[in-house]
Amino acid sequence: MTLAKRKSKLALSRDNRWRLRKFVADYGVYIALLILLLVAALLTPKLFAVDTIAVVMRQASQLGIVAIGQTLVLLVAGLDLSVGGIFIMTSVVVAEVGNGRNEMIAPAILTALALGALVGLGNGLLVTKRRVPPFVATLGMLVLVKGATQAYTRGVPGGFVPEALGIVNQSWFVLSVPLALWLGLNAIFIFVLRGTTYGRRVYAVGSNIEAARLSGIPVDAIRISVYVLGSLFAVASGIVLTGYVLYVDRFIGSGLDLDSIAAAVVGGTAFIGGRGGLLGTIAGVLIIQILSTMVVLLGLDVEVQFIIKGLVILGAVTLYSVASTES
Amino acid sequence: MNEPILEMRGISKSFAGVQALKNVSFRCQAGLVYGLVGENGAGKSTLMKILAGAYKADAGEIIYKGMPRETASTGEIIDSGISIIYQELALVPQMSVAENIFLGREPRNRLGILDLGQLHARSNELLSRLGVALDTRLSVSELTIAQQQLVEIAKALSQDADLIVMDEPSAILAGSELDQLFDIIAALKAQGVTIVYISHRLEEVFRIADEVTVLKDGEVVDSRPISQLDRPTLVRLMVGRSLDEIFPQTDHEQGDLVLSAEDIETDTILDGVSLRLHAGEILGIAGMVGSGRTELARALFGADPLTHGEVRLVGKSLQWKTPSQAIRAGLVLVPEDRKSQGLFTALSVRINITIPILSRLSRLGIVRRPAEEGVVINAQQRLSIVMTSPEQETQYLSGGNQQKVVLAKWLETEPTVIILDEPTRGVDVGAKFEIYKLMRQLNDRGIAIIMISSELPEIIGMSDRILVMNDGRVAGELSRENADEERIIELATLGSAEAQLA
Amino acid sequence: MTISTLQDTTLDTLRYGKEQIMKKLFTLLLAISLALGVGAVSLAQDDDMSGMSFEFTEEQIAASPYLQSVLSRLEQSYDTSEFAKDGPYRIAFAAQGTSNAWSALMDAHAYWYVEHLGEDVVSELLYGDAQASADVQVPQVEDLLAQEPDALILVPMGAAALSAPVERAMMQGVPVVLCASAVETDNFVTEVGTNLWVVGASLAQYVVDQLDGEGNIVIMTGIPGVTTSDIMEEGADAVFAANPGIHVLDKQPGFWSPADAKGIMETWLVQYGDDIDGIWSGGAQMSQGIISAYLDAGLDIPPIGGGEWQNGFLRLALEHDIKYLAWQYPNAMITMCIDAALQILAGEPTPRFIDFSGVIPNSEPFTDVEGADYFREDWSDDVHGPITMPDEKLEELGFKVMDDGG
Amino acid sequence: MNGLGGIMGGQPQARALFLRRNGPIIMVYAFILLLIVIGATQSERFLSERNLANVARQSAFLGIVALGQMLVILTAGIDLSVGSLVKVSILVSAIVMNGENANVVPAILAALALGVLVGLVHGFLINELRIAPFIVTLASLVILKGIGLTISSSPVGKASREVMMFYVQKVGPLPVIALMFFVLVLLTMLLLRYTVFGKHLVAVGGHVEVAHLSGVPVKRTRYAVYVLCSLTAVVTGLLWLSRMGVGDPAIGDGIELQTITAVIIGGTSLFGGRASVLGTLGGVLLLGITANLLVMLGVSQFIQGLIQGVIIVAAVALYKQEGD
Repeated sequence: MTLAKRKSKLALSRDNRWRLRKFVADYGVYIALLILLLVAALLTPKLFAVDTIAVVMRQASQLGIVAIGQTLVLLVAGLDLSVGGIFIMTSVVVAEVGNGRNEMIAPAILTALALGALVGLGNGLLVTKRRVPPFVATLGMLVLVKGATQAYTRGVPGGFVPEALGIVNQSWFVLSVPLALWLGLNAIFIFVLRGTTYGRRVYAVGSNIEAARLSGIPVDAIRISVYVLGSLFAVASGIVLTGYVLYVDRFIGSGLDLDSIAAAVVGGTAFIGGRGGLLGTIAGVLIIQILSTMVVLLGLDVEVQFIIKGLVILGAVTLYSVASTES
Repeated sequence: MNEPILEMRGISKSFAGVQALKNVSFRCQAGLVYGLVGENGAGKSTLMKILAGAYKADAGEIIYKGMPRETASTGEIIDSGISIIYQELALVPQMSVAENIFLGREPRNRLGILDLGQLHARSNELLSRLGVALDTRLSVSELTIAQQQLVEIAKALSQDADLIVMDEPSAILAGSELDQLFDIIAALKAQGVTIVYISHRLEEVFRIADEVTVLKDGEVVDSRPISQLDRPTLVRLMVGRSLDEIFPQTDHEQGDLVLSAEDIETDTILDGVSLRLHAGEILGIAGMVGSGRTELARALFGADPLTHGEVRLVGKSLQWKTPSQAIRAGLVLVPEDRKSQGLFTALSVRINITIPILSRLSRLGIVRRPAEEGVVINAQQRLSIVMTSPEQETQYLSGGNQQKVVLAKWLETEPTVIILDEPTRGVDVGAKFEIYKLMRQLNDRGIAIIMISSELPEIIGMSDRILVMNDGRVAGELSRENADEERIIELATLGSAEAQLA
Repeated sequence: MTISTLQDTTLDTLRYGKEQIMKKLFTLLLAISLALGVGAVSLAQDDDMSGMSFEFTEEQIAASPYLQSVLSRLEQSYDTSEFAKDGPYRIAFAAQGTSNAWSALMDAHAYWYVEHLGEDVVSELLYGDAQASADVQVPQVEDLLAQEPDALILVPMGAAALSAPVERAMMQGVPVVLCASAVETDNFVTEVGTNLWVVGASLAQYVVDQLDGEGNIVIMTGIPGVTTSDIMEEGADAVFAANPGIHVLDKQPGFWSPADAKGIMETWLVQYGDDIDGIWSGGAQMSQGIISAYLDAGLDIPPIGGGEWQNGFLRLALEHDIKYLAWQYPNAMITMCIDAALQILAGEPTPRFIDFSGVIPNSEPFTDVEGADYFREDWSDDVHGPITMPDEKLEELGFKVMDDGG
Repeated sequence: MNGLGGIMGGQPQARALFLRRNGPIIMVYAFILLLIVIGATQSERFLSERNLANVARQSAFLGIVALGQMLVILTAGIDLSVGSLVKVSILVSAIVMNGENANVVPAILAALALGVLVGLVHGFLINELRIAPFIVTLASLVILKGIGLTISSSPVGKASREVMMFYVQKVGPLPVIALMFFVLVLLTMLLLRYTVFGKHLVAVGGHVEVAHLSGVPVKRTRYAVYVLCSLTAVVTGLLWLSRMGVGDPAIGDGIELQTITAVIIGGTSLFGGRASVLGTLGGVLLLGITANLLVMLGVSQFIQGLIQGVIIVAAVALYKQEGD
């Protein structure tokens, strides 16, 4: 009798703990987003105009798409710093292959995706086969990709971005092409992560690589595939960005690499892998984007944005850290 | 009566809602050897970690040398004269032997600079007191496990401790090394040093202890002088039942040969191991840590590639190179270290259990949720896993339930052979008993089991046959009838050739 | 040699198609060797070279150290006899480097011009690629100086960061020609560029004129902290401050990036919408982003003070009939920098400030009225005019000349 | 030292172990040698005293921070904020100094105080709030950059004449700044080999749990190492001030990645517990000589980035890393 009673009591306290932890992990970032929106309602009501929402969502999509890939890579306890190089490479490829001709858009995109996959493969092989820490492997690839793009273009990307790529700037009220793409990719990959064997394996590899190996999961193949996916999402973001500016830009997407990590981390994806997911990242992306829009709406200096962004990252991880720390 | 050097009163401690220690009191007098015994998970190590300052007790007080001890850092506690030799070796692999021995208390010269001459001289002196010849400049990662254990002991000696806690030092020491250890303990005792000796090898306890304290399920069951105890009494105190009650017996017939390994070798320590396993049989594998037991399991499972020999799963007669091939062929491994190799602690029970059988539960790569939930409910009932929901993360389950989740995960693959590496480590007695029952049930269904264990009663109680490993080789095979602890230890420490000579 | 050697030569290459290039190359070489003196011929009929002329007030000069420096240096000459030596010369060129097309074209002009001058004039062009970063450029200048060049041409990536290296070069006896931007010290021989304060002010004046002195405007600056951007901003601020009818709604940096510029413009558009009557922009790439944001929003585009002769910008502006004033910052000014270095090494007195405006042909500001004359269908978007080297060099560099469109 | 050496195990694989441990260092120096041979044969000025002094001085700028970074990485940490901290310290010291020789000491003190403060904040967040060093210092990178630009987005302050002269001072043929760097290299070697603190760094990085149980003051060690790393950054900031004469916020971005690259190329493990001062010195020199040589040889600017990328990827890929 007493034993049973004690057991149920123990179970209850364990129960509360993991439920609290899970609540913070799953919804903490949404609470933060809600608070941010309340602050915005007081300071910048303009944020809630349909036009503003449309702009915020479209800009968020550019970050959001690459953040999907970054989240996947973080889930297997990785990191991808090479995305910045991929943006530039994509922009150059679209201009060089596309060369102003709309019928060349598809070949241009395919070329960019193929090259992106190659970069991802390089990242994955370095991390799995040579056991290079992801930070260093993807940093090396970043320098390499930038250098290769530079060598190929000899400093000057030739060609033109085909005008039809401007389709990504189309929108119907709030729904723009990038937003649709972002939401669509999120829907697909939320399902992939939750409902498919592949998704399970991604989490398993990130959560405990040795256990995953002993469970018969081809861990190297999973990790390589995730790096390839990460690069492909970077290409997708690069294409949206290129269509956005319709111009080859050497600095295209600068800052989005670190922002994508920040978005995932703020969204609750753990740096050590296996924990978090895309729902959190969506909120992380929105927080970062709304903050930068508010800075413009308030007419604040850009430097303030850096400080706020840093504090938001720290605040979010502190929350997760405190919530997950055992007694 | 003398003043006790140490008195721990009413110590309680819980982890994530699991009570590890309940109102435990423990006292020691100077210059005596105390045996602290109890099954795995009884709370011995937790108690000692509280003593070491590595954990903070939830309740209770510690009086050391007549003074109530306030919370202190591990360094201050070491300085106060308490040193602990941990069960999991507490050495920094990248540092040298000498640096490890004096880690945290490095000798310095007047300028505050590390005195390397002294560091090595004193280390050598300590090691020679242990009768060990070891280059103090070698880094610890280059030592064998037994050598590392000796370094640990040297480290404790270096601390000029008044109280030394040894947490299962004998688990990895063998023969002459063990005799040396007992000599050292005797010498220390003569110098007035108090020793707390944690072990579940009872003969050792009877050999050296003056007083024995028994912990069970986080509570002190009894504490009395060794002279008032005999073996059966002590066993009953530890486990609460007699051995016959713990290890369920069934009559089952040995079936056909299902698994055979011929002269297998890997890049690890394994050196030409052969074995045969029949349906419905439990083959126990005993041996010291580092004898190649775990490596054998990994080799059979395809986790480490074979460099020589072959493994055959009879009936399928195929060779595998990866765990996934082994799993598909019907052979699974429940690894030794649950947390680092078996469990996805951050993931839910549901995901943990279904990971190896996802392809069966999915169509076109999409998991069929109802089928999956069915599996989880089935597993929960079969193994009576205590959890609040299939979505609960496994890190919030108790050790026993975690182990059941790992077992459930592998049982769902419907294997013909299961390798269990230390299946009851860190599991409470109740869960242990359930695991034994489960093993018998599996046997009855014709499933063959290889069980690796450090716990000799478990090996002897459960196995139909016992292979004893030593230095990567099979040192001997014992049948159930002629197996006893002495015989196994002899084989495990001396190896077959020496054992025959002896 | 004087600083105005090559001016007449370039028109032809601009005006004629590539089929004529071989022939033109000869003409070109001939023209260069013959041409002396200033021949500022304009592509368009607009000969008004004073497009950027500007009347400053005393207060404005007093408030701007930059203006004081430029205005005084315009009248000074540097006695370069201490640097006189016989050629051929080894000239170090610390470039902005492989960062954008403007800079790549400047490098191309430099290599072409040195080749064109011949080995007996410049035996070696030592090159440093700063990747548009002061961090990279400071050590690079040291590397270049370690090779003991006869002169240093520097496109400074930071006015402050490069000041001390410039002083050290001068101390070492290496004359320094600053190209396209200034440093904080006065201890250099000469600067080739234009009065950026006036550029900023003229662009602002254009906006003011377009609005008849009344209206709301937004200001998009380049990169805060970069001299070119800061000085232009200073000029713009002075003009807008002098026109009380102009209300500045907001000012944000667009980092000379079309993407950043578009993002900010989108936010402005939802915030102010039709209230924006005019835009001041610190660069053509940002103007592209601004136009793009307007096009997406489907709003009418107000006059923009801040285009450049950049083919992509002109394409957009022509297509959408945008009113703008374009300023110019020709990468071909590097040829003047090399000329200046040669002049110094010849020991001839050298003006302390050399304005390319009116020296390099077609480098004057222009508006949408003349825009069509500058636009080149066969150039890719990235090309910044004017180009004074032959078209082949442009193609060699990888600027795809657009196909016929299939 | 003792006669017992190697009786029990360890010795047979000694050579293999030596190679495994020192392989990256040997490789880096072989690479440097190769570059020197190329430089000496292809450019008459590469081996000139002047250029060598130049390379040595430039190496100090990356090298000093790389030493701090290496110590942090040794404890299985990382410091991404050093670049931003260099930026802020340039601005702070330039403003305090304001061209006055009398203000040199206050300026140095202000910069050092800044370094200590930043290091303590890092230590606090990592120790007490248990946030991963990567995230802590990433946030700090962004925040410090913001603070730097808030202080001033355009050049401010001024170095005193003496401070500017410091940059060109020499002892014999060797620039003082290079000498300073080499002394720091030596001190770091001594620190790791002969001090208790050095051993504690290894212990914390090698096995933090063991270190804790052995009485190593883990938290204090972490505080100290992050403070040290921040101090190397502010010292580099002061050197930049001496180099430029003014506080320019344009400086500093990206230094963190260069230092990490140098440290990793030098064979230090990102997993902690193993570091090599000589290797880090090699990594710094390799990057420095490569940059110098690219300018010296007039290598086409278009392929410079590619060459650097290939060197980094090759260096990290050639040696299979431990851990996982």
